[in-house]
Amino acid sequence: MIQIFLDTLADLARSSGLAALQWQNAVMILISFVFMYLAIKKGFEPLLLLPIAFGMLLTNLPLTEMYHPELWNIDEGAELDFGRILHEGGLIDYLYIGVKLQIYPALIFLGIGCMTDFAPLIANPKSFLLGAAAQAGIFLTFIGAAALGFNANEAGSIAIIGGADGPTSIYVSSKLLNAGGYEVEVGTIALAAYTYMALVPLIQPPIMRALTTKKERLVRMEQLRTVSKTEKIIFPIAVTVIIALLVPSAAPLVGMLMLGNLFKESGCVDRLSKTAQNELMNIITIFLGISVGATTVASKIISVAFLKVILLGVVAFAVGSASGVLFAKLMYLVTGGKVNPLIGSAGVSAVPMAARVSQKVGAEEDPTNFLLMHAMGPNVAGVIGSAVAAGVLLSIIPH
Amino acid sequence: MIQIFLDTLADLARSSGLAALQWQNAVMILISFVFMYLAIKKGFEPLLLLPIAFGMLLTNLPLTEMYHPELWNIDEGAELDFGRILHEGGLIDYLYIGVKLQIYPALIFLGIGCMTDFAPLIANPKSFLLGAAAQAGIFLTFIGAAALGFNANEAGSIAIIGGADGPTSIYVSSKLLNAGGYEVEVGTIALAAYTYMALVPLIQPPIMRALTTKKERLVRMEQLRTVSKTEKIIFPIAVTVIIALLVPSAAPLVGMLMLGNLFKESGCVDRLSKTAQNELMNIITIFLGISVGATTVASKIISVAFLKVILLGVVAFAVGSASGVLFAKLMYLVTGGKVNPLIGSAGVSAVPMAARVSQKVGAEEDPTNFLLMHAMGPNVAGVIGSAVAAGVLLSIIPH
Amino acid sequence: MIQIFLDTLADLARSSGLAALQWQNAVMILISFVFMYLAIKKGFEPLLLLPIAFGMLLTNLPLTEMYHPELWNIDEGAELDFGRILHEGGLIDYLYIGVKLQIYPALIFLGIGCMTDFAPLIANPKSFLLGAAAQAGIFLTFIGAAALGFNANEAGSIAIIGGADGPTSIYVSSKLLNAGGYEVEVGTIALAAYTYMALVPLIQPPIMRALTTKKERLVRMEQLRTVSKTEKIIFPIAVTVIIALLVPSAAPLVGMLMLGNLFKESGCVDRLSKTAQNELMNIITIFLGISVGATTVASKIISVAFLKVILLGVVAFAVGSASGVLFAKLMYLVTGGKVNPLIGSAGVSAVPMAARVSQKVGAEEDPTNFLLMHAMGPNVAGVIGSAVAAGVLLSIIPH
Amino acid sequence: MNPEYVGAVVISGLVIVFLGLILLIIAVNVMGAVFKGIKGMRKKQKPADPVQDSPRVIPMPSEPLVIPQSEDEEIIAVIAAAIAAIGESTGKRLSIKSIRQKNTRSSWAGAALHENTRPF
Amino acid sequence: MNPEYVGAVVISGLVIVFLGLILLIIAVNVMGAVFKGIKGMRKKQKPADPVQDSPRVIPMPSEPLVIPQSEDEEIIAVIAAAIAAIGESTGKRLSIKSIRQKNTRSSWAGAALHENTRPF
Amino acid sequence: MNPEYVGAVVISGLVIVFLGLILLIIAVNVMGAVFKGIKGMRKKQKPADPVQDSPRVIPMPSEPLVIPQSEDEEIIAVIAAAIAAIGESTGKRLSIKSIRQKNTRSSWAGAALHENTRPF
Ligand code: NA
Ligand code: NA
Ligand code: NA
Repeated sequence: MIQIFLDTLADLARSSGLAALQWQNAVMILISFVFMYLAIKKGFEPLLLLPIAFGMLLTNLPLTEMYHPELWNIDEGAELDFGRILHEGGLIDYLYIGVKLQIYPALIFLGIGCMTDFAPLIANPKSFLLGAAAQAGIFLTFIGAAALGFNANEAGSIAIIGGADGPTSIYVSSKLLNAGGYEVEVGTIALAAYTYMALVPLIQPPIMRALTTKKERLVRMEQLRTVSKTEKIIFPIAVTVIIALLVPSAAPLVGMLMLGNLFKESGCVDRLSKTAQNELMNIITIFLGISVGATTVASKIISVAFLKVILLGVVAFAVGSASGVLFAKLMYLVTGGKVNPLIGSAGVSAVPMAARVSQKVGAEEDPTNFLLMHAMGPNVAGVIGSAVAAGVLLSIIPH
Repeated sequence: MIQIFLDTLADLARSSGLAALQWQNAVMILISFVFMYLAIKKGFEPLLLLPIAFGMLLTNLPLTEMYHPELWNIDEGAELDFGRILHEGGLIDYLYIGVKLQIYPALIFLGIGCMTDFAPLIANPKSFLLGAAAQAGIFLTFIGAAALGFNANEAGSIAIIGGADGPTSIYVSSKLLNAGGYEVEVGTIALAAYTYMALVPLIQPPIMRALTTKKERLVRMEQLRTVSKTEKIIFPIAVTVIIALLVPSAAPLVGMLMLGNLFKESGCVDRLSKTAQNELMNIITIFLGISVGATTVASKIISVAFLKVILLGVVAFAVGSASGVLFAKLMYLVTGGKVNPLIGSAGVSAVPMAARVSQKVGAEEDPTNFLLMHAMGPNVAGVIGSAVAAGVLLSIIPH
Repeated sequence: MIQIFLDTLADLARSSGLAALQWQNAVMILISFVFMYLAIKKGFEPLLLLPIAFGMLLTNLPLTEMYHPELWNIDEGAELDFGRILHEGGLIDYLYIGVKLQIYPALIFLGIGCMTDFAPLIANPKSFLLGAAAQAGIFLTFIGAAALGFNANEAGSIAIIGGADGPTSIYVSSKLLNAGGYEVEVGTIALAAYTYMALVPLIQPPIMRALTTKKERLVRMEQLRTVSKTEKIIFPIAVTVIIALLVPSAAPLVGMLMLGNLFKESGCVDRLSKTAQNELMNIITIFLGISVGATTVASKIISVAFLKVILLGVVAFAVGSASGVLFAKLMYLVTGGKVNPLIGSAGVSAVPMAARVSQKVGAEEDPTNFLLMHAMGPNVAGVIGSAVAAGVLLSIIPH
Repeated sequence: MNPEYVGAVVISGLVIVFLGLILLIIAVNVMGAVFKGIKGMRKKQKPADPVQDSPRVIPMPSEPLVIPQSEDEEIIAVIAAAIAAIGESTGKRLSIKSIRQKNTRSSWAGAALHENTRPF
Repeated sequence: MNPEYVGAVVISGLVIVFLGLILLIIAVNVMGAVFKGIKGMRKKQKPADPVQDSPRVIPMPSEPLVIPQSEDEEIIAVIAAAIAAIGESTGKRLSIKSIRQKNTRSSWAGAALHENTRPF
Repeated sequence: MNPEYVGAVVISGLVIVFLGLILLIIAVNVMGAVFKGIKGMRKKQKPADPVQDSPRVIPMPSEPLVIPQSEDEEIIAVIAAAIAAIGESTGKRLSIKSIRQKNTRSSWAGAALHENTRPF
């Protein structure tokens, strides 16, 4: 019996995680600690980054069998074998199905729609132009990624980080990076996207100050008109129809965002709206975070490719913000000084932080200048804009 | 590059939804706007009709790839290919799995059970007879549907509209219309059922007034006895056992309804009861509404068959209400005037609207006559009655 | 027509549940009533036992087609056919998928983590020893089960009852009893586990009094030190890393427990923490309870094997409690009387009941002796301890 | 469809629905009788309470408890009026003391506290 | 990647994004014009109200209603200051009467009561 | 089952459970020591505060903070009694100022406001 006992213990020692731990895993675990620190102590988008970092931790603890990359890294042209995933998968594989089938980002957009007020955009529809201009960050980053040697699917996934919109980034990258063998994966895209979104208050102000004059920053904008309830109800329906007819592949994101907004504005389905923006979104966020985090295997993070992603990500945010500000300067000129260029940077999305940055930089010059509501227009337009850009990428790049 | 750019734009124009839009889709989109208007402005069962109408909109915007009818319209005798659905499906296909597997209606019944008070029925069990009588609407509509040329599965699906119970209608029709090629589908049945349920306050009063005398409408009913907590706890268990032993195919609906009610009445699992009737039901309602709405493809709505469904639906409601009133008149005679025939129409289900209609029509004759609680008995009995009728249809009609 | 009508009625009578009811089903239905009574009137873990008992009722009502044991009882070495389960299954089969894939217990642990305060354990880490000692109940019961003729998979499933932790029991037994043909099944294990957990206040006090002297029971323990927020944040991360490296197969349970606790202690994701411990856990509990209850087919309950499980279950609890108390006595001796042995029995888990029993038995001797917080340490250590024991069983016993 | 088949569906459908609900009537009546019997036995054991002599009048104040959770304010007003009317006829002052909705919430808070002590 | 392909992606991407959002601008402007027209027609029918002569000043008190649900207290303070500033310049005393967050909750309680009366 | 196999399961099971939890004891002790060290270094830098001379008495009022969310009222009463008893022995009047349950709710309301400003 002692022999069996010793054999069993030896077996267990051999089958322990410590015996199987490689240095890459150890590094990844340390990186996950860094992201947990950023999420908890620095307040970097903790709702997503904390579950993502914990998923990263779990997946790098060897032999836990919670996530199996080999189930998901299929050859190009092959199909996922969902039967095998159910048989051989672990908890995180099951949760990841909702990412792979694009269910989670769409449902999160439903909840965001229930929380978004489009009134500032309806009151000042010209803001849409700023929401469009800021998407230049996406497309110029696409050029950069191509220049750095990424292929089209990788470049599209990296570029969408510039949309400054977490669910959209996950939606696009999980679709474009369907087969295995790419140098980046959903988890790294999500990490970069949420990290840079958290850094918006640091990245944007210097760009905004550099591109504007003091006179421009002092512009006081006209009071926004009141928007009627009926306009708010018609808006989400009209946006759905127009965008889906133009770019059908943007329909899942835009459609769910607008359904959520219709729940909110109709005022007659409050119980659905409340659940969609709270419990449903929280459940999806937990599942999304853990499983997206688990895709960050060591070989994709401890690599030159990841450094390039980090670099391209900050370029994307900077270019997007700058495009927004520059386009707003153009509008300042055309309107004879009625538009404060500081609201342009809010076009990148990152609701409502980018709008608050506009308010804050404006208030530095004139504490009584109230730009927030004017910046909310481009801000929510940016969400629609990046969803459209996502649709374009998905319809152009084969996957 | 200009050539490639132009080619790409041309491609995108060709692949835009506008290019693929057919007149039937356009008509359907307009119909979806009508239902949104009815839901939002007229208060027609907005919790279901708003998501259904939006699902209808999304599915008729071409190329959005959110719902694929071809995945679900299988040949008779063939089996759904869930692997293919996961590979080729879109968001609404995934949500629709819960309809097809009959999961959503059963879970909604769980929530309804948590909200239903059966005390008025326990206090006056004769109300069960009215809940049975009103189901005549279902079976007479079956005759009508057969006469208008529908086959058994279609006729059963149309007839169940007369049960005035949304989840039951979806449960029965999604099971009976399993194969493709039918002239009606789940979406049209659901649209008709919820629309007529919203119209109960318009449909019932003239029928009630026509079939009753002023003397009958003035009947004051005896105070209901108090029901003990133990009786309320035993009731759901007893109903489950008796109904499941008699009509096993009614067990999923009745069983879940009664489990919910047991959660409520036991008083010891309030956290489960609260979640089942709120967040869980709201989530299911959103998923159910969108996906059921998406099944309403143009060819099934812009058709003679749909006009027949509309016609048969109103017949079903009218016959059901009339049967209830007439049976209540019979009870009025037998009991020597102790039963107010106005409570009979409440037997159609449509809780609690049908009971409120009874109260209202009674109060027109005598504002101090308090019929509401007496009508709640037949009303909740109608829910059980239509679930039993559903079980009978499912066990008789091959599917 | 009368002939067809009579034939149809005869068919329905033949296809009614009453015609198919066997005496074993009837007995099982009566047993389900007993458990409902215990849950509702006696307060035996009603959150789980009420849904379990109702699942038991539904599964024993013949022909309801809500649960199909034949879909799950596969030959050893064979694989579950999920396609067939989706095609031929009923509502409870679909809910049971979450048990079979081990999803529910892990998500319940996530919620428990959000509700657990590990501060008493961090303040007095020696409590871990008591949480380990009480797991002796698991392993000694394994011997007993082997002696009574159970095979390794059955013995492991029975032994884990001694962990006094419902989700862990379901996790281990649904994994070990993967193939068909075993004498016990998940449902019976869950029934025994939750029943004995409810009986903790009856089982433990006599054992505690028998094994301790009055002097020992009067020991007042030192005030626990205050634990800083940072320690509380680091604790769940450290536990995850250490346990997963030592026993990887314990990672899904321990990892999710600690993720929940990190949600709680980080203080920056309150909306996730709130949903995980309320709505998500409630939904999972409903699904888990109904489906686990449905696995209790008559042949596994009305059997000698079940009597053995009942017997072994109480042995497991008694041995676990006794081991905890005896180890605490050892600590009493080693520390020179600073540890009150009554806190040892709390090591079995069953949070927070076992800790309250320690408090209560201590207060019988000295009403001003405040043992609760001191017993919470071993109590929450016991949860970790039984998860580790579960991991060991799963890694040693082939399945 | 064959008319005979249609007829068979309709008649057997109606028969079974009525049969099922009549069985439920019987069951509820049996249950009610049993509980009446139990109460009756208990009453015999207690000395008769003179205040409880008029059993039909006493239960009224508890009537509002049967109000389903879903009543909106309009209905509550109707109920209040009805109760007031009943009250006048019996010479007692009755009022709505509590609507279930409120009870649920406050009792829920308490229940959460209690249930969390032994949840899983 | 082929540089021409990259260029095509970028240019067509930007063009379509702008095209889509310009279409939305047109749609919103059309909608606004229609509603203005409807209001205008209504106003003509009513006798002109002298108090409503200065349409740009009147809407201000309703400004706080456009505050998104997500504003934290810091922002609320900013808004309060801004409104106060505006109020001084127009010679009116304005104050924040309600922040959406609160409205949602209280109206939710009412809505639950109402909606439960006709849910499914 | 082979008795040797049974023995191996039992012994290796117990050994590993103890091993795991002993490793956790070490980890927690290390963590505690590190934090004590950090606090000690901070204290040295500050001038010694005379009020903080009796470290064992001061932490008591914060004791209720360790109460798990799940305590029901019975337990709260027990705790209150215990605290009162402790209070008497130290000559100070102590009382439960807050139970976590309440804190969670009010802080949740605040957190929701804050978190919604940057959720996704
Ligand atoms: Na954007
Ligand atoms: Na009905
Ligand atoms: Na344990």
